[in-house]
Amino acid sequence: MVELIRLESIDKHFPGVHALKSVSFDLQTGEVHALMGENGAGKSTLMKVLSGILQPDGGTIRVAGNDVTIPSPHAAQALGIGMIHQELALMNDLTVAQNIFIGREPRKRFWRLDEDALNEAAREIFSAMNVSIDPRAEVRTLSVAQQQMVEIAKSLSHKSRVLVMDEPTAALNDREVHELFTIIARLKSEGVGIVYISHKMDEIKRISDRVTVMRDGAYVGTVSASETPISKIISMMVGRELDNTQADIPDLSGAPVALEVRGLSRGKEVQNVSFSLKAGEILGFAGLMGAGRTEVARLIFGADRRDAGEIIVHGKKAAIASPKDAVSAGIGYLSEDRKHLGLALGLDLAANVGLPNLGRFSNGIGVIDDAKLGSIARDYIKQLGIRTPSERQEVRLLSGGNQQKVVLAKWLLRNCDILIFDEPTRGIDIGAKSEIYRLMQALAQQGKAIIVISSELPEVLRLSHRIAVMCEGRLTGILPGGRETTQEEIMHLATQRRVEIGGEAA
Amino acid sequence: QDKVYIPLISKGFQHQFWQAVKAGADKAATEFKVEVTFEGPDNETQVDKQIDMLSAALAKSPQAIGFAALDTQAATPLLKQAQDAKIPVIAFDSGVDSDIPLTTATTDNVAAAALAADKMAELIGGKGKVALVVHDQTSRTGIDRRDGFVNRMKEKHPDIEIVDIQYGGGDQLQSTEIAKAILAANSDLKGFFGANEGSAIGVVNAVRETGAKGVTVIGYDSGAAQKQAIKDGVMAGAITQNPVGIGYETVKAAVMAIKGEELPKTIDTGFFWYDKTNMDSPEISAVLYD
Amino acid sequence: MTMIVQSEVKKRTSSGVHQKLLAFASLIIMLVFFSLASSNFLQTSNIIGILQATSVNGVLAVGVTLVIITGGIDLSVGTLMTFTAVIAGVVLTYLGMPLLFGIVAAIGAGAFCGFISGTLVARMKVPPFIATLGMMLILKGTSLVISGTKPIYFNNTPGFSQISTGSLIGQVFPFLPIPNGVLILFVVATVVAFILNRTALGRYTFALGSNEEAARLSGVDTDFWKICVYSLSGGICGVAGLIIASRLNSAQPALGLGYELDAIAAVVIGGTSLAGGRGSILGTIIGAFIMSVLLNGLRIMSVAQEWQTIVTGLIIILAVYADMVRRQRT
Amino acid sequence: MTMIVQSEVKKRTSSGVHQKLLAFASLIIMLVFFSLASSNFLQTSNIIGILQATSVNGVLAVGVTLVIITGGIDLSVGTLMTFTAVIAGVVLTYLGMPLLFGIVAAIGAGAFCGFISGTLVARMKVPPFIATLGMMLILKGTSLVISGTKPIYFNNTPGFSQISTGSLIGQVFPFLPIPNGVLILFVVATVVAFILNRTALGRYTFALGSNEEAARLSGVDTDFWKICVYSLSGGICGVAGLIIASRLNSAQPALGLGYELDAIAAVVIGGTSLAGGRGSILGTIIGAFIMSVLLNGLRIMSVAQEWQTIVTGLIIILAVYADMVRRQRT
Ligand SMILES: Nc1ncnc2c1ncn2[C@@H]1O[C@H](COP(=O)(O)OP(=O)(O)OP(=O)(O)O)[C@@H](O)[C@H]1O
Ligand SMILES: Nc1ncnc2c1ncn2[C@@H]1O[C@H](COP(=O)(O)OP(=O)(O)OP(=O)(O)O)[C@@H](O)[C@H]1O
Ligand SMILES: [Mg+2]
Ligand SMILES: [Mg+2]
Repeated sequence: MVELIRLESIDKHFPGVHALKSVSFDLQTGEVHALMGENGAGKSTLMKVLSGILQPDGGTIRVAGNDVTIPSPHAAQALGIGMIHQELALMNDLTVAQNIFIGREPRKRFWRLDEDALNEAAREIFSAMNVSIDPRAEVRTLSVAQQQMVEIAKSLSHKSRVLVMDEPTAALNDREVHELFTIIARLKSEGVGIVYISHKMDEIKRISDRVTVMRDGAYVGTVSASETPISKIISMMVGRELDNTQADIPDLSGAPVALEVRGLSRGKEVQNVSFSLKAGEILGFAGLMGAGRTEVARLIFGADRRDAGEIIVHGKKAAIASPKDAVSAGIGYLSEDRKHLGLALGLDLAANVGLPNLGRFSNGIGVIDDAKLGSIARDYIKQLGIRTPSERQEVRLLSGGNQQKVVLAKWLLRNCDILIFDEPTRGIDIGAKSEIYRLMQALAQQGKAIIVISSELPEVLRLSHRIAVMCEGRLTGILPGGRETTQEEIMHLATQRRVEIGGEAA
Repeated sequence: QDKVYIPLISKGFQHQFWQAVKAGADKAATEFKVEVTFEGPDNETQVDKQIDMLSAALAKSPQAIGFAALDTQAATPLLKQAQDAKIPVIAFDSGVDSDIPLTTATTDNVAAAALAADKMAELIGGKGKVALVVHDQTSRTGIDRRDGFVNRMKEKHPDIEIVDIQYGGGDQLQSTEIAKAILAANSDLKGFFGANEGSAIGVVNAVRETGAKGVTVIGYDSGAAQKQAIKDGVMAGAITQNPVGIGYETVKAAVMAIKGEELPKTIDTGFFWYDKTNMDSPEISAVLYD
Repeated sequence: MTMIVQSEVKKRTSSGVHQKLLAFASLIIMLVFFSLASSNFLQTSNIIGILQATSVNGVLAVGVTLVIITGGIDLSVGTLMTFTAVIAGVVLTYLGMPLLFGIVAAIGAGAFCGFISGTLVARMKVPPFIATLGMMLILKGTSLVISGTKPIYFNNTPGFSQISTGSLIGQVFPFLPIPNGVLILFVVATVVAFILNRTALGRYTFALGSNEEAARLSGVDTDFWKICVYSLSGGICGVAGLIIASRLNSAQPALGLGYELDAIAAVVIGGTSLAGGRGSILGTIIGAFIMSVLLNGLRIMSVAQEWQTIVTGLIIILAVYADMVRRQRT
Repeated sequence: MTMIVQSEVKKRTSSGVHQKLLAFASLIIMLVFFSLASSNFLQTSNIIGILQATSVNGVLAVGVTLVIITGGIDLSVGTLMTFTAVIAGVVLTYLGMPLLFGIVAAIGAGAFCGFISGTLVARMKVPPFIATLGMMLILKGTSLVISGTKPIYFNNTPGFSQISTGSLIGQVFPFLPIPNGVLILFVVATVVAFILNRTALGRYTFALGSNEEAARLSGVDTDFWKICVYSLSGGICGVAGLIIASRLNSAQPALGLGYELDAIAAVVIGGTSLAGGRGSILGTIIGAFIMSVLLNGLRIMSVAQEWQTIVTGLIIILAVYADMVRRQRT
C-alpha cells in the first residue's frame, strides 16, 4: 500500500466556530478509511478542505508525497480527488446524464455536444452500478435516494484515485447500500483510496479497514476496524456508553384509534392504502426506494392532493386539503428532504423552530415573543445536542446532522397528536440517534401516535410496535413489531411485486 | 367605414399639451364630421415606437394622416409609403425633413423661447444669473426651446449668465428636485425658465418649497397650475403656444387635402406671452388650457 | 428608529458599533465628499430638500422591500402610487368629501390593488413579474381613464398640501423644519421594520422568501400571508401616492412609470437580495438616501446631466461592491 | 408540487406536436380575434409591420433570455442597444469608415459592454440587477456624451438602411417581402437556440441558473462561462442596435430606456423563469410576438390609447395564466 493523502495539522475557523483543531488524517491506496464523529464534529469540513471547496487556515496537504494547495474543486479533480457531497449538489433542471458529465461533455463537430454518447456513458455507469435510472430524466423528478445514486455515479465517472464519500448511504435502503458496497469493493481492488463518512455503525464494520474518529473538531484517534469493537468506537466518538436496548411493546388494546386511513390513492404512486394507528403506537413503514411511503405521508399531510381516500383523525373525518389543515388537525410531518422541504436555510435556528408554532409565541396583533422563542430554542439545542454557536445561527451554516435536529425540534415543539417522521435519523450521529429513539418512545408513552418511515431496517425493527410494508405504491402487509419479525419477512413483503400478486390471483 | 378617417400620430399623449392638441383635433372632427384618432408614445425619445404607431395607422387605409415627427428623418420610408398610397400627410407641431407633408401646422419654438428670454431680461433688469429646467435633452422641442432661449441671451443680453441647464423629463417631481438643487447651488439666482409645463411647475414648486425670494420664473405652455402660479405671483408669465389651434388646423388641413384643396406651405398657429395683465383677455384665454 | 437599527444589526451579525457605522460607509463618504465639493451642500434647506426628495422613493422602496423579501417583485409600485393619488383626487375634489376620506380611500385603493396582485401571485400562480407588470399597465391606463387624462388639483382641500409639505416637527422645534413627508417616511419605515422583525407577518415574509415549500409544509398558510404582504405593500404605495399628490398639490395621472426601478434599486443597494429571504428596512432607507444624496450632490455641483447619469451608474455599482467586500470581510 | 413537476417533465421529454401547438395558443387566439375584428389586420403590409415591430424587441429578448436562464437579469439591454447604434454612427458617419467596420464595431462594443457586466457579476460578485442597472445608466450617459446629445444620421452610408428595411427574401421571392430585420431576428434566434441546446456554453448556461454552486463543485469554471453568456448577450444587443439604427436611419442617443422591461416581459411571457435554469428561445420569440401583435391589433381596432394600456396589462396576465394552467393540466 502506498500513501495517497496525508493531511497534517489542518485548522479551520468559521465565524464563532473553531471547526477543525489541528486535525491529521492519511489515506493509503486500496483502503477504505472511515471518518467518524458526532454531528458537527468537522468531518465534512475536513473533506471539503481536501476537495478544494474550503481553504484551511493552517496545516499541510500532501498528495502522493508532494505538498500541494488545492484552491478549487477543479484543482482537486486534477489531483485525482473526487467527492460525493453530503448535501446533494445537483442541477435540478438538467438531466441525469447531463449532471454526471457536467464540465466534461463529449463533443461532436461544430462545437456540438454529443448527447447520445453522453446518455450512453451514463447508462453504462448505471448498469455497472446495477441500478436503473433513466439518464434522460430531469434530476428534479428523482427521489432523494435516486439523486444520491446520481451523485455516486457522478463521482465514479471521474475515475478518481481518491474518492471521498460523505454519507453516501444516508438516503439509501439496504439493497442499494449492498450495490454501493459491491462498487466500493471493486474500486478498492483497483487501488482507489476511499474516505467513507457514515453514521451507520454496521457499515463501518462491513467495509472499512481503518477508522479515524473526530470529536468537536479535534482528532481523537485512528484504529483498525476489524480489531476494534463498535462500542469502543462509539465511546471514542461520544465519550460515553450508549444504551442500545429495545423498548418493550406496550399493550395498546385499550387505546383509542388516533388515525385511520381508508383507500388512500394517488395515481400509480399510492394505490388503495388503508391502515389505522392507535394513540401511543409507533407504526413503522418499510419498503424499497420509491415504494410510495413518502407519498402516503404527503397525502395524509395534505401536501399533495389525493385522488381518493379518507383520513379519519380521532374518529372524525378530517377534511385535509393542505398542510395547514393537517397541522390544525394535529398532524405533524417531518419531511425526508430537509434542505428543500424541511428548512428555511437562510433563516436562523429559532425562526425555523418557530415556523409551525408562531401562533403560540405571538400575541393578539401578531407580535412575536422572541425572548420566549429563543429560550425554547435553546432548550432544544441542549436536549437534542445541536451543535451551534447560538440559536441565532443561520441554519444553512449548521452541519447536516444538526440541520436534521432542527427539523425535529420544530415538530417536537408543535406537540402534535399524530407525528409522521420520514427518515428522521438521516445523517444523525449514533449518540443523537439513540436520543431520538428515546424521544420517540417517550412521545408514544405520552399517548402520541407516531409513524416512522425509514429505509434502515434495524431502525424500523427497533422502534416499531407494528411494521407496515409497501411495494410499488401498495401496502403489502402489516407485521407485528418486536423480536419475532425478521428482516427477511419484511424484505419478502417489500419485493412482492404486482406480477407476483397477479400470478397468485390467476 | 363611410366616415372619413384621419389618424393623428403625435409626439406624446398624456401631457396636457398633447391633450389640448387632441381637444382641438376632436373639435375639428365634430365640425367637419370626420373620425379622428390620436396616439403618441410615452415620451419623446421613443422614435421607433412612434414609427410602429404610424405603420399601424397606415394599415388602416386612412383618407389622410396627421403626423408630429419625433425625428425628422426616421419616418421617411413610411411617409413615402403613404405618398405612394395617395394618403395626404399633414405635419403638425414640428416639421419633417421631407416634402411629402402637404403642410405643417406648427409653432416656431425657437422664436417663442427667444421671446421668453427677452421677457426674462426685461424682468430682471438685463443682468444676473439665470437657470433652465428643460424637459428633454434630445427632442426637437427641448432643443429648440433651450437653444432659442440661450442664444437670444447670448446675442442680446450679454450681462445675463446662464448658470445651469438641467433636464427633468417633464416629470413634475423630478423637475422640482432639480430646480431645488439649482436654487441651493445658486443663492443669487435671478431668473428661472421652465421649458414646458412639467418643468415650469417643477420650478414653481421649488420656489414655493424653498421660499426663495427674488427669482423671476418664466414658464412655457399653460395648464391650471401654471395659470394659478401666475395669479399668485410666483410665476411672472409664460409662453403659450396654441395647441388647440394646432390640433384643429391639422384636421382642417387634412380635410381640405382630401378634398384636393390648395394648402399653404406652413400654418403658423402662433405663440403668445401671457402674464397677470393679459391672461383673462379673450384672445389669450382662448389659447390657454387647463 | 435607533431601536430598529440595533435590533437589525444585532440580528444579522451581532458585532458592535463598528459594524453599524460601516453599513453607512458609502453614504457617509458621499456626504463628506459633497460637503467639501460645494459649500451649498450642507445648507439646512438643501439637507431638508434631500430628505424631502427621498420621501416618495423611500416609502415606495419600503413597500417593495416586503415583496422582494418574499422572493417576489413589484413593478406596479410607481403606477399604483399614481392610481391612489388619482383616487384621492376623485374623492376629495370630484366628490368633495373630507380629507380623512381621501386618505383612507388612497391607502385602501392601494391595499386593494396589492390584494389583487397578491391573489394573482399566490392563488393563480402567475409569476410576480408578470402579475405586477400587468397591474402596472392596467393601473396606468385606469389612472388616465378615471382622471380624464388631466391632473386633478386639490385646491378645494386646503389641508391636503400639508400632508407632505407642512412640518409638525417644525411646529414643536422651530429649528428643525422637517417636512411631514419625511416624518411619514420614518414612521412608515419604523412600523414596517417592526412588522418585519417582531411580528408573525414579518417572520412569514422571510420564510416565504427563504423556502416557501418548507413554510407550507410547516402548516403555514403561505398563500394567505403572501396576499397579506402584497396588500400591505400596496397600502404603503397609497401612502406614497398621498405624499406625492400633496407635494404637487395635484394628482398627475401620467406620472409614475419608472419609479418602480428607482424603488427596487434602493432596495437592492440597501443589501436586500432579489432572491428573497433576506433584507432590512434600514438598508432600504440607506439605499434610498444614497440615491437622492448622489443626485442632489451632482446637481448642486452643476455636473452636466449626461455625466450625472454616468457617475450615478458608477457609484451605484461601487457602493454595492464595497458593501459586498465589507460583508465578506467581517 | 409533484403534479407540476411531473407535467413539466412530460412537456420536455415527450412533447408531441399537439403540445407545441398549445404553446402558441394565446398568440393564435389573438391573431384570429384581430383578423375577425378588423379587415385591415391581415393585410401584407400590416403583417410586415408587426414582424418589423418585433424585430428589435425580439432580438433584445433573445439576448436577455440567455442571461435570465443563468439566473441573472440584464437591465442594460435597451441603453446598450442605443450605445452600439451610436458607436456604429461614430464609425460610419463621423469616421466615414466602410459599412462592415460599423457592423463589427457595434457588435464588438456590445460584446465588450456585456463582458464588463459579466465580469462585475461573476468576478466581483455584484448582483446582476445592480451591475446592469449601473451599466444602463453609464451607457445612457455615454451615448449622450459620444453623440453630443443629438442623433447621428447614416445618410453617407447608403447601404445602412438596408440592414433592416431591405428584403433579401423579397428579392428571391417577390411575394414575400419580409424585411431583413425580421430575417436577422430569426437567424439570431436560430443560432442562439442552437447554442443553448447543443453546445457546452448552452449547457453551462442552464447549469449556472439551475445550481451554480453544484456546477462549480463539479469543476466547471462558472465565472468564465457566466462572462461568456453576458458577452454573447451584449453582442446580440449590438445586433439589435444595428437593426434599430438602420430602421430609423439614425442613432438616437436618448432612446432605449424602458426597452429592457419589454424585452424581459417577452422572455417571461415566453415561459422562461426569472429564477433561472429553464427557458427557451422559441418561447421568447412567441412572447415577443404576443406583445407586438397585441399592440398592433389594438391600434388597428382604434382602441383609445389609455384602454390599449389596460387591455395589454390584462392580456399579458391572462396569457401567462392560461399557460400555467395548460402546463399543469397536461
Ligand atoms: N460555512 C460555515 N460557516 C459557519 N460554520 C460552519 C460552516 N460550515 C460548517 N460549520 C460548522 O462547523 C462545524 C463542523 O461542521 P461539519 O459539517 O464538518 O460537521 P460534520 O462532522 O460533517 O457533521 P454531520 O455529521 O452532521 O454532517 C459545525 O459546527 C458547523 O456548524
Ligand atoms: N418529486 C417527485 N416527482 C415525481 N415523482 C416522484 C417524486 N417523488 C417521488 N416520486 C415517485 O413517486 C413514487 C413514490 O415515491 P416515494 O418518495 O413516496 O417513495 P418512498 O417509499 O418514500 O421511497 P424513497 O426511499 O425514495 O423515499 C416513486 O415512483 C418515485 O419515483
Ligand atoms: Mg457532514
Ligand atoms: Mg421516502
